[in-house]
Amino acid sequence: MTKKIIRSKSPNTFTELPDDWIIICRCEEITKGEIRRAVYEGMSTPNEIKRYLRAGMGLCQGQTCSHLIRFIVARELGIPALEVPAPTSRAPARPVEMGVLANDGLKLQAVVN
Amino acid sequence: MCSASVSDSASDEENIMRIQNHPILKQFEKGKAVSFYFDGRILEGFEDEPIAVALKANGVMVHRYTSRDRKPRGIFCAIGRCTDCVMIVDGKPNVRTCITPLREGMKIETQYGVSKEDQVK
Amino acid sequence: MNTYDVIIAGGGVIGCATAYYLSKSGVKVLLLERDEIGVGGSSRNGGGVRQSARDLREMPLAMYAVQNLWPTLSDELGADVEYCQGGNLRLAKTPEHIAFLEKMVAAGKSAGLKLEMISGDEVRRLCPYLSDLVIGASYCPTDGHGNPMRTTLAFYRKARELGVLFITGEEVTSLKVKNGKIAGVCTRTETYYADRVLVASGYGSRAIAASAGIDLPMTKVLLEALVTEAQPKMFEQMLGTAAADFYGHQTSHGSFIFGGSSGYENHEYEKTRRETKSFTASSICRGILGYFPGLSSVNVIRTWAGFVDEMCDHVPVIGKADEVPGLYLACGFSGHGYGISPAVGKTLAALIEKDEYLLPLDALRYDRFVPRI
Amino acid sequence: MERYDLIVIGAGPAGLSAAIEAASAGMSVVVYDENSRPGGQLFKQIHKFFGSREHKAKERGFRIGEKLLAEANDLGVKVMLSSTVLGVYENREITVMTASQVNHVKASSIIIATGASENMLPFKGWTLPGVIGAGAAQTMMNLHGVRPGKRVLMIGSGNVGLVVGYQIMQAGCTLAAVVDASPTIGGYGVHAAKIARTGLPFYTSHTIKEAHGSDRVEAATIVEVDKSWNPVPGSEKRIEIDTICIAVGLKPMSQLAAMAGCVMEENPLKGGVVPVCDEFGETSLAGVFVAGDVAGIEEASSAMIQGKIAGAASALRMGCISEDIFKSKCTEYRRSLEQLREGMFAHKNRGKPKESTDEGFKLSQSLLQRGFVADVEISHYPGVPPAEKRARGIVPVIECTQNIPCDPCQDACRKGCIKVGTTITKLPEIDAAVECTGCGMCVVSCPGQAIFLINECVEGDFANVSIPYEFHPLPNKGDKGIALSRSGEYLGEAEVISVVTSRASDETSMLTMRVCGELSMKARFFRAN
Repeated sequence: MTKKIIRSKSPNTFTELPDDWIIICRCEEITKGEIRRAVYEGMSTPNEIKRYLRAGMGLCQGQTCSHLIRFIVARELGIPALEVPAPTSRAPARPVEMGVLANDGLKLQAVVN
Repeated sequence: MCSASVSDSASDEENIMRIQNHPILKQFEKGKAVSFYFDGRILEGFEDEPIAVALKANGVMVHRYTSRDRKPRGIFCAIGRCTDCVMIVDGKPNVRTCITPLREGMKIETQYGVSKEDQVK
Repeated sequence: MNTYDVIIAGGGVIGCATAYYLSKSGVKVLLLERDEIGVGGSSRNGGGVRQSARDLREMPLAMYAVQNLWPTLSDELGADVEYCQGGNLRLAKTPEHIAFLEKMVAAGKSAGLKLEMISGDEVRRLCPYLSDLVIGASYCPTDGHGNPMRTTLAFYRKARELGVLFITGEEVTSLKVKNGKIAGVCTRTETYYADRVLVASGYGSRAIAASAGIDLPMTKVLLEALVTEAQPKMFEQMLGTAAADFYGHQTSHGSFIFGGSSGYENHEYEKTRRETKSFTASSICRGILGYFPGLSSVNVIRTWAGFVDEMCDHVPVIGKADEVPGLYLACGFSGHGYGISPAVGKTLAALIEKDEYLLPLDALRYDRFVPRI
Repeated sequence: MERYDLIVIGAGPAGLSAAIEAASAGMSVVVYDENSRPGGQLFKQIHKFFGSREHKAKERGFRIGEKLLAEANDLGVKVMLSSTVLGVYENREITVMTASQVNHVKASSIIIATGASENMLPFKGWTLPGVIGAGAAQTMMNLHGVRPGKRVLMIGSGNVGLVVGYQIMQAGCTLAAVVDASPTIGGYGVHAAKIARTGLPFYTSHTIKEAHGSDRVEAATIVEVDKSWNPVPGSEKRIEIDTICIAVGLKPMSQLAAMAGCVMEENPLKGGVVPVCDEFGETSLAGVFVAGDVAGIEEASSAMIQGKIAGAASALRMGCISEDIFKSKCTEYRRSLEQLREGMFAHKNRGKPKESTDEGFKLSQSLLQRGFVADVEISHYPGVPPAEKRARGIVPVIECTQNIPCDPCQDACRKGCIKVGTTITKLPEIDAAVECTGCGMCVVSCPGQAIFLINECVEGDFANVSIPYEFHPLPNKGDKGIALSRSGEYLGEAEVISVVTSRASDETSMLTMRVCGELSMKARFFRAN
């Protein structure tokens, strides 16, 4: 079951950090500062960060950055990283061409139908 | 298959980067020597080794420039996961060069964003 | 302290949009969501912002949204919702398709929509990558597409900034009714009080409304979509087909978002899992490549599935549930709620706050389902 | 639809072991692996494994891989390479892509053995070409024979960082330094020691601040960190290198299990997000098992045993083995597994202060912090014979000072001079009563390269020191050079008096050098002039 999160506007203003411009999501070139700001603006889970910024949504499917994002979200929310859910895993596990998918082993059956 | 030996014509870079005699593994099994094109230049490598390995042996480090910040990228994970090393191979963009085998006459090009030329400039 | 002016059950695009429009006038709103923000149909649709091929009962909402809300939505919310008014092409490959589309075009025109049939060559002038098998299409130049995930989160972000309290991971299990009127909602552990409650929980709305004795005849259908790697800009239209074998668009990021079906969506086993099926992505790809053979070597990088709340007549219920004063319903969007979401949110906000009808909702009443015989 | 009794995803140590176990119970088994070579990471592991004989200790990883593959083939296991499993779906169905063909395959059981992926460390410049994962370095140099760089900086001193750092030197590159933010070296002391004695510095309590360069890495700046991991201003050091190798841990590659719908948990002891599973590796989905690093980060040796357990469980599920046989197999496998899960580096002991060994010997803090045992500390350990014993003739000196699961040394000595006992994490002891023949089998067998032969009874004021040697070029008898200390410092002149490479030693040579007599307990590395 999804963990309960209470979300209301932060009483503080957003503070920038000197290392905010370090790239976290290498594929989509999303920086630590952009992720921190998204958390400040209410994105509270890696899935929401992903949908809002495309961080972790690139060609590599978040294999490099997803755990980095979890740590950043945890630190910004002041909760243990354990409590930040991992982003959803989705097929295909590796990029696959549309033409290859279209010719999958069930194609013949599909044509008959 | 023949064992890797770098011909006299190989670049100095190639002599430095290719391991000639490994204390444990000795010689590396390689396919036949082939030529390929990198941004129009003719380079040498071995058939079936990953494109990225052949480029590395020739001292090529930059595989692409990113879409947003136009920053250089090269080999990072070398096992097909991170997708940092993608290039345009025989006209097709986003090819993971670290797991795509080299073939004779392949045309490898630096990738800019998702395209050949830097369309932003 | 658990008392609010309005409680919204459901943190999808409809709930978040309504929360935003209510918060603009300072209404104290609580929004409860059982999962995260925007995980239902709101993050599982093709992103079409379309008036064409709409049921006429929804048309006022669709046209109002396109004319008055979508063009300025990114500026208003302070976040790019990637709205692109690139037009909508509904493609035909057979004379039967053409006949089907002509009927649809006539209906749209009758509602005042700029909509026309165009030839195969005209289609390829607009989108040169389409196959020669396409012999014609309906074309609505004022339609387009946006990014549904960004839109939902942008509504959420702005509403939160304006003071709406959001609690996620908190499932509304029933409505609290006192003296025949709405008094609040119950979750597994808490009761929250308000004399106005909007239920916008997708298929989950059915169980919630039932707790107040109202049954909404809908079902849930698993729909799947996929996204590709980014490609150079190719076309900006929203695409659909008369055969309904795929739909989608190219995003501003360069990736393609395509949806489609395998044909077995209505017969899901147990209907609980949101996971993709092993064969649907292939089926969608076959659909796409039948129109776009050139996309064959483009990589799919992700697929996903989600339940769509399918109303029995494919048109949502939006508005007051008169028999339980204080209860408002917005559900059963049947897979095409995203495009009208700003208009639905704004209309509901006016209705809930001021009891005013910005747009007519009569045809979308909850009690329209009468026995056939 | 194509159907098997068992689908194994991943042809690494866990996957191949599972397949062998299941196939030997008569099951039809297919193994898919996305790589063009089987063995998972085994083929990049050119070092000798730890453990006991039953764990294939003192064998090099790639040879273990070759053996497992041959065994699987003999049993009729279908090993499909360059075959990427794209998804795991309901009813134990997978989609797999082989050579641009996607197929749907089903099985009664699925064992997910997809291993691990590397953790990463973001810092300024980490996207520059020349910043690579440790796995990338291994892939390039050990699989493809190309050096990852000319001068390499290693970030991370866990076993991966240490082993790969050593392999980088074996590949003929210069290793510039090993950096770790923790105040102590994370991996086995013996792995650190074999790097330290070549003269390489360890920077513990340091982290990387920046990679410099415009189109490729040209240098790095490292910085000291305080106890709260904050950089200490003014402590920056610039190191000229062309490659930065990141080895900051592994995480389970559990995406396929999550995709399949297994109940997942975040478990820091297991290195990340793993499927919840029972003692046989079965997840919340009946018939879907996990084995190896995907179930929790450990070593290849334990992955092999976990694979066997999951393979046996899938066989039981099919009715291919009886409950009794299953129980007796599992008891044996679990005993073997438990042996590997002991010692000061075991998961259960993570975070505990490292002060003394199980036997009560004080641990070398110098080893933990700088990678070498200090001269004054070395005589404390039971593998180091006292001066009286050394004065009588040739003796082994075992500089194994931490409790790690490993015992090949006690099998190596035919005279029974070295004892570890049945608890394989115990420190080896020298039996002072047994006379050493100087055969050197212990020197070349020790996976940690921590055993030396010392002969102080040679003519003149000299001593002979025999060391394990695994670099190219191999020095020849008569070569002159220098002797280096455990910390890699110059000690004095040395002459090679013999170099022995035997078939049994699998490319580890024993190099004997003649040094000044007083250096017998100090000289631990030879460098040719």
